[in-house]
Amino acid sequence: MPAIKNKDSFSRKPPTWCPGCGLYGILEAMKRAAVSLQLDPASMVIVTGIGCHGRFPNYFLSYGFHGLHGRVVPVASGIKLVNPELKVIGLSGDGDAYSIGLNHLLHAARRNLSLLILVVNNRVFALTQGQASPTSPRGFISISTPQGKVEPPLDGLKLALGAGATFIARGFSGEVDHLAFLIERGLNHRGFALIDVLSPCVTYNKINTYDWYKKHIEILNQHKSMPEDLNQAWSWLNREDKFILGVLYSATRETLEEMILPDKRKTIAGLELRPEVEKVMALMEKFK
Amino acid sequence: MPAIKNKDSFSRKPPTWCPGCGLYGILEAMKRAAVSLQLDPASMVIVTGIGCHGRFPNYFLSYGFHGLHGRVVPVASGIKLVNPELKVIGLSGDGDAYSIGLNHLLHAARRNLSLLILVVNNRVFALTQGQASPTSPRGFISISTPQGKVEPPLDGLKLALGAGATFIARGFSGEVDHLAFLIERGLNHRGFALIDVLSPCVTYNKINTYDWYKKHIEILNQHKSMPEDLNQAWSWLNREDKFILGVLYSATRETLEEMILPDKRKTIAGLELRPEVEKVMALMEKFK
Amino acid sequence: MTKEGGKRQATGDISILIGGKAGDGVLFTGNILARLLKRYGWWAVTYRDFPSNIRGEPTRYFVRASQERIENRRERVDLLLAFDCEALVRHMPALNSGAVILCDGADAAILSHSLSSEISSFALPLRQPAREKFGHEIYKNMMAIGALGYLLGLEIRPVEDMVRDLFLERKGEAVVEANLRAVRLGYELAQKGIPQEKRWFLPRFPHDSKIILMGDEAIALGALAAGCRFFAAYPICPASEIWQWLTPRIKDFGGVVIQVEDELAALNMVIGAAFAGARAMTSTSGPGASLMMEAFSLAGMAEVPVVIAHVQRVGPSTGMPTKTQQGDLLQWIFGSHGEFPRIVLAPGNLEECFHFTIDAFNLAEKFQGPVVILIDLDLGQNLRTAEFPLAEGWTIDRGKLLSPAELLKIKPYKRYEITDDGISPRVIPGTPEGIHLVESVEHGEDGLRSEDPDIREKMMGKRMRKLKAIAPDLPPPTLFGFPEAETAVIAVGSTRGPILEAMKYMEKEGKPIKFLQLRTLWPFPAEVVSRFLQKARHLVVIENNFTGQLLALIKSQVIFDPALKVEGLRKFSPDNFTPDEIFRGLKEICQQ
Amino acid sequence: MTKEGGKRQATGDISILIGGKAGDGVLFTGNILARLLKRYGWWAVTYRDFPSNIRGEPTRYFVRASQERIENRRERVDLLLAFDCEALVRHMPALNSGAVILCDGADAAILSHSLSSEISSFALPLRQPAREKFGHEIYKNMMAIGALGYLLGLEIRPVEDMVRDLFLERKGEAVVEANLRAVRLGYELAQKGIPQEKRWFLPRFPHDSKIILMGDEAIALGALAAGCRFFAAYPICPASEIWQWLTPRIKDFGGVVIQVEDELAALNMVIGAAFAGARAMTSTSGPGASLMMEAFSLAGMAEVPVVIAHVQRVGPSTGMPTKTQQGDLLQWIFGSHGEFPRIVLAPGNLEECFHFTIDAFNLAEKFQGPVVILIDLDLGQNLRTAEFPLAEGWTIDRGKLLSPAELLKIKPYKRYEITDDGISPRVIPGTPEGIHLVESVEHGEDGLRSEDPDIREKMMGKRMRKLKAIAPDLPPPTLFGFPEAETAVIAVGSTRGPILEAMKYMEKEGKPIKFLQLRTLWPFPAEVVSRFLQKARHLVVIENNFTGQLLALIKSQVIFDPALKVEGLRKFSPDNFTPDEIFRGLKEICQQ
Ligand SMILES: Cc1ncc(C[n+]2csc(CCOP(=O)(O)OP(=O)(O)O)c2C)c(N)n1
Ligand SMILES: Cc1ncc(C[n+]2csc(CCOP(=O)(O)OP(=O)(O)O)c2C)c(N)n1
Ligand code: SF4
Ligand code: SF4
Ligand SMILES: [Mg+2]
Ligand SMILES: [Mg+2]
Repeated sequence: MPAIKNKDSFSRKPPTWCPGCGLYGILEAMKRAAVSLQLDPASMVIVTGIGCHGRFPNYFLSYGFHGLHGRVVPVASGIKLVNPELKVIGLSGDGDAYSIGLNHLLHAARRNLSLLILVVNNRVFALTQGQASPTSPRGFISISTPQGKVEPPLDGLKLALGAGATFIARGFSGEVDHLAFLIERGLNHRGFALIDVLSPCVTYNKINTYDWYKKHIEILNQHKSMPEDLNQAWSWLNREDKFILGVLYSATRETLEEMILPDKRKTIAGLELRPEVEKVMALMEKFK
Repeated sequence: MPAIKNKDSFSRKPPTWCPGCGLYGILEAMKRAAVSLQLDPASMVIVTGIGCHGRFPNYFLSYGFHGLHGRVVPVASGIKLVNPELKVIGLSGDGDAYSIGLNHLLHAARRNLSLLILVVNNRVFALTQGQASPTSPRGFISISTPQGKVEPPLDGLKLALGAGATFIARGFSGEVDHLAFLIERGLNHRGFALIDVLSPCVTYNKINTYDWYKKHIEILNQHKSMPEDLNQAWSWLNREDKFILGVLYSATRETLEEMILPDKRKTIAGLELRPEVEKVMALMEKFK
Repeated sequence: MTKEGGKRQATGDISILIGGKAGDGVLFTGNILARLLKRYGWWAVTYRDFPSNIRGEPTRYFVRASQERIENRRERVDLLLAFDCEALVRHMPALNSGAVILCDGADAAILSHSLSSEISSFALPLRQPAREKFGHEIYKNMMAIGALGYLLGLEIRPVEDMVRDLFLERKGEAVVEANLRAVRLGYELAQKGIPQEKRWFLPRFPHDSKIILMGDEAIALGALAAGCRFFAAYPICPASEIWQWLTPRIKDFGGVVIQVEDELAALNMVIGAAFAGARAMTSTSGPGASLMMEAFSLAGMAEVPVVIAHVQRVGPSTGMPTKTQQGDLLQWIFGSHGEFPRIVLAPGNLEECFHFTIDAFNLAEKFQGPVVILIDLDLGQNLRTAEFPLAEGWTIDRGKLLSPAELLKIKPYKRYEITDDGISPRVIPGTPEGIHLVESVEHGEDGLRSEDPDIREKMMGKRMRKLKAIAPDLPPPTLFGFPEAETAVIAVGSTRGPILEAMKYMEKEGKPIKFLQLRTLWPFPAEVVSRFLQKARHLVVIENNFTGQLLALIKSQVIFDPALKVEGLRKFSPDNFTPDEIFRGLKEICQQ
Repeated sequence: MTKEGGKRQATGDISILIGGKAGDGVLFTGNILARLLKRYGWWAVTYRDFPSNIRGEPTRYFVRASQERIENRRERVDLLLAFDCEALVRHMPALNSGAVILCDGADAAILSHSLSSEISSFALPLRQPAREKFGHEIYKNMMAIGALGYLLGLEIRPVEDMVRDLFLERKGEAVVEANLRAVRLGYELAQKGIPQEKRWFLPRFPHDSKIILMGDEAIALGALAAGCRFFAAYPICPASEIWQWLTPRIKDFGGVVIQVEDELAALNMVIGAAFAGARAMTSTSGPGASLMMEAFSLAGMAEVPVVIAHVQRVGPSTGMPTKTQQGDLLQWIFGSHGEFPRIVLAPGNLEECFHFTIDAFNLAEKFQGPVVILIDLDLGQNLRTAEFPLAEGWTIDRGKLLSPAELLKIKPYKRYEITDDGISPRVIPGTPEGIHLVESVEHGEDGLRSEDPDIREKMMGKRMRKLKAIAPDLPPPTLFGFPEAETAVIAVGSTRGPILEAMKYMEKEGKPIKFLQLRTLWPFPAEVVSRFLQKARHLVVIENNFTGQLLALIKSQVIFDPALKVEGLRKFSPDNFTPDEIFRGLKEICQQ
């Protein structure tokens, strides 16, 4: 019988993020969710991009893949497709997921492969020292926008909804319990799940602070049923005064792995490989 | 006084697309729009991607740039930013714009740079001989999906709407007049304009034929006012029975070129370059 | 080819050219003809020359068949089938004396006046009768096959079998019937118009020991044989054939092919799948290869075994997507950022395509990194005849991949353990007690990021050492010809065939040659090449590109004797080398 | 450095090390110190060693100043400012005899017991007083400057001016005042704890003829000077400084900088802008460079003049983003698919960064294609002192860019006209009568797609010929040292400085060296290198990487005399070369 998991079961080493960084809240929420679902660290894989968020697997104990900037989703997809028994979590940044990596995100949403993608949306390129990101607010002053950012912020959730994601949610790293709830839901979702996590960067984003968010979020009360209404989700996402936090849309449709994998009982990763001489020879015969 | 332009003013050489290809309709519509607006071919630049659509500038007379697969939008953006006086049109394919090039498209929408992007949506990768594209219908049988495509089709317009495009429209290459009308509107739009053109590929898409479309389109009657309602657009885009044709959303907000270019009267491309020794020396002084 | 009396002299080698426009079914017709000739027990090869345009532009397709093994078309042809008069005119210069032309077109007869008396031309109506009799132009292709069958003196039975094989399963009996009638009609039309003495009568041999296929298909077969069970790719000419062939077939092996949004996704997804334990692969060509450069470096750093097939086409940039070139030889060797171990294999024929793909997977898992299979369009997309089977028994070696039981003996498990051979035991995610981190950032043995200079040096050393460890497993160069010859040829890939043929012609002229076919481009087999060059006086590097990339590579790795005369024989026009060209080139060089 | 009586002997060369943790303001403190020393009329250089992590991990920062021009840090230092005791311990091995340590930390005194008697250590409370007196730890940096000022015997006036320059404009008088008080407090604390005889007294010289800046900034300045008016980029270490410096300044020149979604967009956008007539540029590093490979080939094929600055960091893959390396030397030369003309310039100091950037734009427009400026993090991000101005007067040459009037004389206008030098007159869109197509596919003179083999050959020839035409304009290699020396060194980029310094030491030991600094990496200056090697007996190629990329490049382009002894002096740990290391390396090699 496997030992009962507690939060320490998921600790690798102490984080070196700036004190106060929103990533601490996300780490905590992820641990709570993992404990609550009694996940086995060896059955989880966390794929991260490049950015402050990318260090996550250094601190959270599970299998980890720290890949390229913007390519969290394809790496995670490859893992999931060959081993759907793994819980595959992609942890990305607003730069990683919504600037360089946006294309992959939306195609994964369309495919409805069962991945949980968490975007640590600190609304800035932190690791590269503070440039504006697609989600930075208008007027945001940064080293790359000394006169203030001119374009309106991008909302990854709106795009994922349009692309056909079957689960979209928004959390806040200052609301750890709520976030843990969202992560649990996301982990249990059959299909593609995207959680955008508003997360303060205390070093490079002096606008979207914990205090600022407290004034600009509204948390849905939804411990019972999940909303499955595209129009409702769309209107929540178009609210200009507040960020609506919670599961904004959740639906079921056949997942990619259900549709394309040849064998429900065997993972590709678990196949025992043999030369299969006869089968290959039979195919070769066809060229006679 | 410049000569009056007629359709021949925009002809380079006869197309070699397959007889019956939807691209003929688009070529015709583009010429009609150009004539109707009395554009000067020398003031237009058409940027295309790789695909059957990419040959467009071989047949339409104007400045042309046939670049890389999926990179229509950045090339067009570079041109427009250094010379906003040009009419810059990006002509892309469903593979080009929505598969490999989707990221650029959405970021351009967010920036609201005044480009007209036309996506020749034949719902197949034609030039590479018929693989399914992101917009191919579910169940589409092709060389890459011999058992039928499993994912639902992607709608680029939904995504562009979510990304903040200020003009989105859908046309059909079998409705040349209507398409010419959309192109005219798009060319006159201040900001980012995307037109998705449903376009039969008679060689590789045997499902979405002219006849099929005739049964599956509904054309909005809108010669007067343009719709500026996000929710209306969203619900048109979510219609499952029909493709709604017309301008689905049109709004104004400041364009990128208005916001970031230093001088409204002078284009960057038109600057006369001098060594500017004094100004550079003055900057160098600052390092003393 | 000369004629004698009422019948042609027996020939052991015949070249046929089919010309027309894209959309005419030139490819289809040629493919059937090549397969037919193979079923006649001949060694058939093809050469496709198609525009990158779906319809309307000129295309040509060579089919050559010989009683001896051949790998490439010859320059001149004995038989031309022209789907229009334009093709007739275009291809006249390629005709051998004694050649026969069949042309669908009213002006064919007129045009034939301008021909030399050694060449005969016949009008062969195809389109019109096809439309009239079968309601669709498409039947002209089968009629053409019938006419060619008449002219080559083929028996009807194998032709009929072929038609059945082609259509019965997917289209049913009615379509088979119509096509058979079309074949017969073509035969009859030819019979009516063409006198007996213009015919060849190709003898029939047993064919069961041979197969006919493309290099792309041989690679796909190799992938299945190697245990490749995950393939992600984005369409691109001329590499799509690999995964498109696999798509309906890999299921039977428990695997999956996925078409993804772009090449960045393709290689990253393959890396994810390989990390998770699958044998995984992607394929691409020039522009896509450039897009894969970033993830290539990731595979090297993270030490993930992946296989990438690159089928070269004409560059730069979009270039000529449907034409062949060896213009990307150095990209995988010196391209990408940073320094990491990589292996580049370069098959030169179908057997090697198959075999090296199996090698690639074994090597990738044994040295834990990216392996590239580099061919070109010529080898990838043209049909060639090979011995059946392409190989006889092969093994799968997963290298230091630990089973859960083996893992339990190691404690603590370190993914990037520093070992003598540089290769660290690997464990796949999901394995209890094997938890680890795979990193794109420089890291210590435990996979945790490290910026310690000492660790950096050790890790670079560890990674690069792997290439030494794997060296004995790499396909060595093959030596052909006369080891004592003064003229030494080095080449790689698809030029192997035409070089071997040209060497025969050189031998006949009393000019012995030695030829080293490189089969692993990286790590470079410097010692073998040095030894090969020791007594040579003349080095000719033959390659299908402009700048002489192979020569530059050789020079960068081997110090030449300054007395060695070094020459490049290159071609960068959009066609492959013919044996004839190489023969002429070598003769000229040897005369200097 | 030795001391004598109550006062240190005058020194002409001093090295200071600041150690602490990321977030401590080590960079800020060091930068100010370096600028101060420069304002003292000294040649100051810095070396930053930072983790790729925002806070908490160890960092170090070298400042060296000399009365003679220098380009690099030395290995050992005379003065260590440690923001914590960990830094003290870590850096003790780097101390010269006679060195002084200042350490913020209670254990500093205890730790100092373990020091040799030649080294003295003083506790310097910084954090606590900063917090107490100014309410924020950040003031510790200015206090440190004060303390260092005391120890180096600096006058207070230049320090105060510096503070004013830093803060007045952006933060106002109050902030200036607080910072001045912090400086004074630091000075006083040092004065209290450190005896006079431990102080240096650096003489002050006029400094107006010098400036201090990073290579990235010199490139940005060069870009403005060259008429660059469009810059698109994606953030990446260590190249972002280039465009971030430009962002607020380019407006004054009528231009714009845009941060885009990724590197694919960056180069493609720059290509669009350049096609449309702007001088346009992007910058990147390893991973981004790999992503640009596809568009690089497009610029070559479409013949669009673009400039790309690549600032190398440690690879492979994400590697070590904040550390230096010369690991991408071959990427732009042999990377990408297909064959096209390209130019790779490699500046070796600040003046060259500035100058070659201007050259790059002129070359790009003259030969109509991509030009790469390749430096490394060491040259790009460290501060160095250079002569003011970096250059004196420069020109802008737009090559064959036709004015509307010139265009009217040509009829019909052909964008890709085949000319003797391969360069075709260019016209920008919008010009009446100049309508044309720019193509990534192989094309004829008119820009229309063509698959004609003859046109293909002509066009390849035309494009490649351009490199010959432009050859006289390329920065030639620079020869240093003793032309008759038997030991020949070849290197490129940032290693120039430490090599020149090491050569002085070698000279003192009676070991003359000659050194060829390559400044254009491609097209390769094969003739000059051959000549340089003619009488050499020993070749040492010095480079900051593992595999010896520069050596491989040289070998690929030049045939060596087999008697030449070839050696590589390489370093691939995450630090730049010091003159000391090169000196040791050369000595050892010369002793063999
Ligand atoms: C291809 C590539 N381009 C650029 C970079 C440099 N880079 C590293 S992290 C980063 C942005 C990080 O922003 P985000 O994803 O929001 O992460 P955060 O640091 O804010 O968590 C960038 C641009 C890179 N590593 N790779
Ligand atoms: C980087 C890259 N990958 C792949 C290709 C091959 N390719 C050429 S056209 C095309 C798809 C074309 O589809 P679409 O954009 O819909 O154009 P269509 O032919 O249907 O007009 C592809 C994948 C390429 N040229 N470049
Ligand atoms: S820089 Fe910002 S995102 Fe990065 S660790 Fe610090 S607070 Fe967190
Ligand atoms: S293949 Fe399809 S898209 Fe291409 S030209 Fe033919 S019909 Fe048009
Ligand atoms: Mg961020
Ligand atoms: Mg398409």
